[in-house]
Amino acid sequence: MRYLPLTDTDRGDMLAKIGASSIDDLFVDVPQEARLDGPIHGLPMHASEMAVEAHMRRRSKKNLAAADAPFFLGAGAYRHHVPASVDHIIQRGEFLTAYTPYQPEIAQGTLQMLFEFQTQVARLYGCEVANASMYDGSTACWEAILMAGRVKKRNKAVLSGALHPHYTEVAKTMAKFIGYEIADAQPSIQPQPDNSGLIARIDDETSCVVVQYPDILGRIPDLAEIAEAAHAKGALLIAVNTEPVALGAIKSPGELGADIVVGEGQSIGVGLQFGGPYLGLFAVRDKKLVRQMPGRLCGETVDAEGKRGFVLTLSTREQHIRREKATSNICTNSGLCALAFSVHMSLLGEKGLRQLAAENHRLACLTADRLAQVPGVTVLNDNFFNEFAVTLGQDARQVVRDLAAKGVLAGVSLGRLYPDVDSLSDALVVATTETTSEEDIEALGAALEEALS
Amino acid sequence: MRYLPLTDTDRGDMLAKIGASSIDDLFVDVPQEARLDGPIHGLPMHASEMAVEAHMRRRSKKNLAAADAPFFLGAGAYRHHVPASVDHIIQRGEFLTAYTPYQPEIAQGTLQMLFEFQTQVARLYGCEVANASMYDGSTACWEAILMAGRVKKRNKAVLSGALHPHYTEVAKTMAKFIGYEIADAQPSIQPQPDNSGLIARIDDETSCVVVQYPDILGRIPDLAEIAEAAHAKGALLIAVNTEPVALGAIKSPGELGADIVVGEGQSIGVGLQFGGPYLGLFAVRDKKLVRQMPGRLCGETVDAEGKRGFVLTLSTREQHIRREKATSNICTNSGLCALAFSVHMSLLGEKGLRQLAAENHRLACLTADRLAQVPGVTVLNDNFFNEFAVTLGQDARQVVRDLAAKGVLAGVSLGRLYPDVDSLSDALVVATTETTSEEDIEALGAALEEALS
Amino acid sequence: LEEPLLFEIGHADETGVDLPEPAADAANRLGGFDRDTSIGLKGLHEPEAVRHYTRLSRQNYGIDLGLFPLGSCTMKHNPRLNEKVARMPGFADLHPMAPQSTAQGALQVIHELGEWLKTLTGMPGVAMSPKAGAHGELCGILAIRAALEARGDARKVVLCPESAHGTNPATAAFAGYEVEDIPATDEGRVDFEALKARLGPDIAAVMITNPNTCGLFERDFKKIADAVHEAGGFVYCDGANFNAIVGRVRPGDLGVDAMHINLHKTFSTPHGGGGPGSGPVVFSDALAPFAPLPFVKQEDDGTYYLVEEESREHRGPSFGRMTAFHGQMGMFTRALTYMLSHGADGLKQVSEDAVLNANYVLRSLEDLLHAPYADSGPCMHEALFGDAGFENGLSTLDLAKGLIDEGYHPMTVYFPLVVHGAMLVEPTETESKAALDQFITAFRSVAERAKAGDEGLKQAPYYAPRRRLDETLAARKPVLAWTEPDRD
Amino acid sequence: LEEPLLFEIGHADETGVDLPEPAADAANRLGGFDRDTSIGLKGLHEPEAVRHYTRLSRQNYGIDLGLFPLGSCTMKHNPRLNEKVARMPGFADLHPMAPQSTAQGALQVIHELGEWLKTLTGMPGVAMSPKAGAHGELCGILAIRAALEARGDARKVVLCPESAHGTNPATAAFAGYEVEDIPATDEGRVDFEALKARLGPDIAAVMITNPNTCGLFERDFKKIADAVHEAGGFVYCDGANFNAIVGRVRPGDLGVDAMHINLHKTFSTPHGGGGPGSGPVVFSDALAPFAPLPFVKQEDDGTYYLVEEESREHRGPSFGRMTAFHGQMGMFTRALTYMLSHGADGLKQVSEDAVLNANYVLRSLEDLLHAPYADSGPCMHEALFGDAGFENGLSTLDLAKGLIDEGYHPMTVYFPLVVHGAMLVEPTETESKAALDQFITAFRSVAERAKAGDEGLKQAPYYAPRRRLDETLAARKPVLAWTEPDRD
Repeated sequence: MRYLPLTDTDRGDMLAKIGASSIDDLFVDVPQEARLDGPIHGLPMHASEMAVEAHMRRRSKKNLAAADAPFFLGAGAYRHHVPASVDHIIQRGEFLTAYTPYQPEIAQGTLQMLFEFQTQVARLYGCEVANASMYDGSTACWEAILMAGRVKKRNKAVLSGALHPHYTEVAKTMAKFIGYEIADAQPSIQPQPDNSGLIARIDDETSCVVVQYPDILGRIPDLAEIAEAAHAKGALLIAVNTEPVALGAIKSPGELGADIVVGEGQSIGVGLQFGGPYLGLFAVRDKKLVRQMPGRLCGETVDAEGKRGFVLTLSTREQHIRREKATSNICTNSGLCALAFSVHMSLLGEKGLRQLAAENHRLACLTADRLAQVPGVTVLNDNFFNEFAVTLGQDARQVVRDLAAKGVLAGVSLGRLYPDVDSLSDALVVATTETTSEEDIEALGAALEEALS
Repeated sequence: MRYLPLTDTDRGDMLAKIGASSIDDLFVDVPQEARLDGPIHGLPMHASEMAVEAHMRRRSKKNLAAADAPFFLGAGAYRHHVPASVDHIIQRGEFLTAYTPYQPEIAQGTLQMLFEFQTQVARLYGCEVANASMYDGSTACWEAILMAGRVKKRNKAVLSGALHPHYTEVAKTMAKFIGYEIADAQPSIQPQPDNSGLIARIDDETSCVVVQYPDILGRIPDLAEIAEAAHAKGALLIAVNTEPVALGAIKSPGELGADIVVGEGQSIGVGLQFGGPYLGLFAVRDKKLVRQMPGRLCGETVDAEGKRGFVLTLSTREQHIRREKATSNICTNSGLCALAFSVHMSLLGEKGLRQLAAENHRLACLTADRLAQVPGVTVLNDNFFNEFAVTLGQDARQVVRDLAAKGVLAGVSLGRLYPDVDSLSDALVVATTETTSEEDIEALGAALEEALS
Repeated sequence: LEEPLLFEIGHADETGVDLPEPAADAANRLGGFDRDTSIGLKGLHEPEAVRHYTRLSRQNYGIDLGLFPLGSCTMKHNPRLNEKVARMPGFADLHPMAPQSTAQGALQVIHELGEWLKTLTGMPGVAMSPKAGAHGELCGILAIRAALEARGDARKVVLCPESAHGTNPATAAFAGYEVEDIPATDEGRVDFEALKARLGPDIAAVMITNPNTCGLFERDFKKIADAVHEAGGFVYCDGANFNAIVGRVRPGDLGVDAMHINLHKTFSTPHGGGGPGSGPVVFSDALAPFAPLPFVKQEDDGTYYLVEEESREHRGPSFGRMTAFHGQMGMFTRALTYMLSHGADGLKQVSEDAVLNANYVLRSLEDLLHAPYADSGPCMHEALFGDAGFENGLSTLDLAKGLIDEGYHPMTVYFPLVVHGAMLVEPTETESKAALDQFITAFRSVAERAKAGDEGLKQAPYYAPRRRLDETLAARKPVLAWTEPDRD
Repeated sequence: LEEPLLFEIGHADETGVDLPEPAADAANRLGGFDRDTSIGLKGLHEPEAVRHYTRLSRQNYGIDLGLFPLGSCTMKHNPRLNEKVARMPGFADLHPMAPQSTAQGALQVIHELGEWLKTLTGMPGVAMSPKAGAHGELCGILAIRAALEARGDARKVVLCPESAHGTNPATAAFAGYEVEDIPATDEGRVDFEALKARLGPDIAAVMITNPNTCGLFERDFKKIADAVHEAGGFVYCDGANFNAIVGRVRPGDLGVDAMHINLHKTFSTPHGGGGPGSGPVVFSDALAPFAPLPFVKQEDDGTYYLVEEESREHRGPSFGRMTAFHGQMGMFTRALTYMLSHGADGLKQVSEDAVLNANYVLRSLEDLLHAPYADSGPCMHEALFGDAGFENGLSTLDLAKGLIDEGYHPMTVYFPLVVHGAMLVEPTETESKAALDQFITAFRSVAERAKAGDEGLKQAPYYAPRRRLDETLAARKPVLAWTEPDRD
């Protein structure tokens, strides 16, 4: 078996050294009735690499890869072009097969990268400190709500109706077991986010207000206004960003007054991957909050010879030290995805990110203009970055399915995201990125014209 | 521009240091009439990675990849499954971006690998010494003929009619400019190679006899018989092997008396790649011939502290020392392909190579049996390894084209390889490997039945 | 050569990607939120980036470089086929909200992997979405809580052994439970009698790692499970060490109600410097209905269907959603590839070789190092030692750093907490005997120095990219991001 | 840790691939040639193999690790997109004898790359099949010989400058020519008058490298070409240094008849530890008809057609076939990807930056090191120094080994032969100014030690995986393959 280096001779020699007469002797502590004699029934035996690869390739071929269709899906996961060098680097064995850097003397590669990553994320979000990544945006959002509760000693979070519904669901699921009140709402199908409605829901019990920027419909809310209102009530503003590329074009949440900024970093370097693994971003505007942050932090220090080096630090917040008193139960982060993000972001740099953002926005504008010409389609947004909502005047879920059958991936229907809300059923969220071609835009326009006629 | 790290500021600072007022000043020695003002006319400007990747992907998609069809092509290039770890290793930057190991202190990785490679090739071929690879099998074959001339001080090579016609063509092309006589022949369409005819052509002027093993029709010639005859006339026997996997099942050329064994190593680790880069293998049975060998040799030595190490050695044979008196003009070898070969061969080992060979042979037998049932098809060979010839009773080139149009890649027609020889036009060479499935065999059988009916 | 920070070598106005310059005067629809300040990012051209990260990588140790005996972390070889498969376009370039008709292969992989996990564990239910082991623990505990609430049972306490991973108590607390310790016996196992005495109507669940973090199989697990069930509670098994028994023992046969499985431990997905993980959870019949959304069902016509919030009719009493989208697909493809490669026979060999290797290490070192549970029976996949007998104030940490100079990553240190100066060595099944022998020789040499009180060890490592790092300084004056140096 | 040989750690009866055991009694059709002896190969399981080669790789230096200033070798960055493209299934998994209707995209790539090369060089013909630079030289010389023979002209001599790459005279000899030297002027260029004086009816060709191996542009190249043509000979240009002028100067405008192009130098395909290369050759109208088989033609209907031996009606006076199949396709895809990435403007910038970097190195070191041609005008892509002024018997080799301890691969040494203790430094355009400054500082420090006679340099390197290796021993008692050690 190709991954098992012991030979039968080795096994015999080792059993002799151990003083056991057979492998079974080593499993003597397993109760007899729980020990299996042979291989577990109902599973195939081992297979060659060639056979396994063929098996998985057959599965892969049953999916329609985004590259093979006009593609307009977003809603929290975006398709961007990732430079080939990113994948080259994350496949370096020294990155791929390393563990959490608990022995910093031989993990400076991972540690320095994490320090650079933290700096990139903090700057992108207009914050002072970012952590070394979390699972994904939705769980980072819940961790931020929890953190706000610790900071404010309050147990009510007010969620914008235009927060990604999966994020809302995660918060509600987690909160109900610990008595944290989640005040959520439904999105308003309006050209602008309903800031005044949101602000009206903030009260003196509120630990935090959670606002997505840009929001689930692609609209860009005025965070400064919300921040002011939240702060006036003694609450924190948590900004949620699912498309970091946007911040190459629009102001950072930090500079607009958000206290905690969390995000989904998948857009940069990580890829679609049918939803995971992704990359949770987590930053705080004021470093005074750092000791309440969840997750890993990498910090600068010096070694015994005075050379600069990096270590995981402030781990007294973490579960392996604090156990049930930890700020979070998180043990792993998303290290390899953080590396991919950091490499891609390094290649972009300030200039590249801004160009990338401009190109995304330009294509979104082109797409909106094209779709506005389709009879039956109304473009909802006054403003947007690379994603906007349209209404179709009919069940958008069915339109998406019909277009998929024709090889056009038209967007994410609100009916799939909000199955309970009939008033949203005719809306569709359409995203474009630099990977969208003008032919793709025309293909979508034409397909919608046919479908809606 | 993403591969050019100088900034305009850098360029200005550097010109100042140099004392030049512009880049043009550095090209002052180019005659004015040969200097171009702007970018060369008629070519596109620079493009993003995304755009270039899309361009090349469009080209790639216009080819029918072997994985996407029942596939039976061989005739000097074979499709084998290459373990994923092989490609991982050859992409290590330290292997990929290294140069020829002229500074051995910082090139032990390449050097030790080459030493291991030489050992693998020598053992595979039943020889004492192998070199560190050449361009491909066809050029290695010509280098062997040249070497035989140096060793024997004779200028006539007798080539088997069943030597790959490209190899024969290469020898004839190169030989005609230096007055080396190439006595070639055409293949006999017989169940057995025409050994007696070949032996009859050996004379006292003959430096070497060149025999492919297995031959272009997949037949396995009796090398021992030929070796005896060649040696009796004072000639060397050069064995040419285009399918190293065969040597997991059949005797090595060295043990049968071949003096020089050359081969195409593409089967192991390298892949099809539409013909290149491939990997020339070159070995001599008796190490006394080593100083007449072409190409690079890696040898063991010790460093100043007595540690074992490896260096390129016996370079007094080579062009950078000997210039016009060199044994060959070769400067590069096929280092990265040698690495791929060596990694794949290490994974196989003796046991894996034998299993691989057995599986190849098993599938070839199945295929031959299936095709023998097709009305109009005659299987030629008495013996074979993973490739054999069939006659179709009609123009095989056209049959191959017709089957390709139906998505079946049926084999290599002798009409393509020997366009002048009408008597070969109805023959087809069919190869199978471990990648051939039983469904593929049936697909070929059925397609041939339809085409020949 | 020291590698500077990217912010020290990067360019403010250069980029390593080539994109069109935006038209300066283009109208935009950003609603006036245009960014008008610098972000502060730096760019590298591709040659600079490749070199920066290649050099950084060489300051790391990884499994590809040598034996990585971190106990409880299972640093086994990561097959390269897994990486190739995860990059197939139908998996890597697929949007999570792609219409389900265009993602049947992906849904099938999720379903197929779930079936493997259920069969291997002998459990009837599975949740695929948890993002990592700790997230899986949370999933299991939330399912327990949901099941208890569904029957109107407001139990408040979760019991964990002292030797538990820190995530266990943290998870229970995260789910709103109080945590109490379970004592251990002298031989390193859960004290069944003490546990049984503590059971009662307030105990929601016990969380037990099996094999436990002392590397021992909990002989009484089935008895414990029966007693807990008897008392109306649930049994959570921490599956971090499943690799010791996979293919040979089914946790379902031991009375487990929920167990997470670390795909990056047992099923060889890469650790990647600290993640991503993936933590599917298997469930007993009692808990399966409460599993989180979304999940994959196979319809009668053979197609696969993703049950999300929308599917009120299908979702049943699910406790809800734990994450956006459907889980760590990129890890599923890798893990399934690994399982198919090994098959039932190979996975059995995996656990046998893992246990054999650990016992070989245990018996090769026990004469020299204190092995507190050496007499408690064979160890499973890891061997535990303590620092008894070290002279001159030398510590487990010193021994660990000394191992670095021998060319190895150290074992896990100071865990589990129940052994003084604990050293937990997990060689895994992907090490050869030759590699083990070389490691044992090195380990013995350093251990002998520790027992001889060799002061030199206190400054080790000497031959690593860095000497010992000042962690106190890092925590006292945290520098967590790069800032422009002050100008003179 | 030292890495043993694979034959020392491998297994005779284990394998790292999983294939079915052959049926012991299966009938075979091997004709009685069944292998009945051991081959003597050893096998590694995948974890062992990955570790063996990963460790070996770390004993190598590569461009990815640092500046690699090997003069005349053009160690520029190898873009990773190239690697990705070469692995697209339509290129990587395509048989060379695939029916042409199923390989149109591949034939198009060959054609497209050829068109780029023709346009960049200003030459009307191209041969794509040569496998490397030296093979390309041979292709060019054989075309010249074929053209001469076609007109019944049996010229016997090829002229090469003393500073030529060794491949030039070796190639001419390989093609059956006598070789004579061309003298150089004091300023490092071909002596035009001496050359002209030697021209005559016996001179088949001159082979000149331009820019030459002293790093200088041959100012008189056009005059030389005209004179050679006047005398009935042909002009072969060694294109190894084309990277210095690509996009800015077309060799066709200088009177070249044939020139090979090293795709692995100018067009960034990886060097791979010594190959594979790829050496397409461009031709003038006079030589184009003699180009080797096979070649790609575009038909009027836009399809592509591979002209092989069969195509008697198309092949014309081709001198024949140089290799099986059609050339280094895997390098073509990489090189074309690189060209498309840079475009006409980018390639011009490439040569400008390459020349700028070299001049920057030249002017940053000429005060310290003897730069024999520093007054001959700007250098092109490489800067040449000599060992004048080294004390205590220290040599160029010592300086080179000293650079290794500074973390660099040394420059090319003792080439070209015309300069004593030559050091040829080619930084390439993919180095940043910061990288150059760091290299210059290190270089100066070692050069100062050489000039000061620092004996310590004679034993350098101290910090490499190996100290100096005994090359004499290797050559005197060649050990070229591993053999089982003698048993006691």
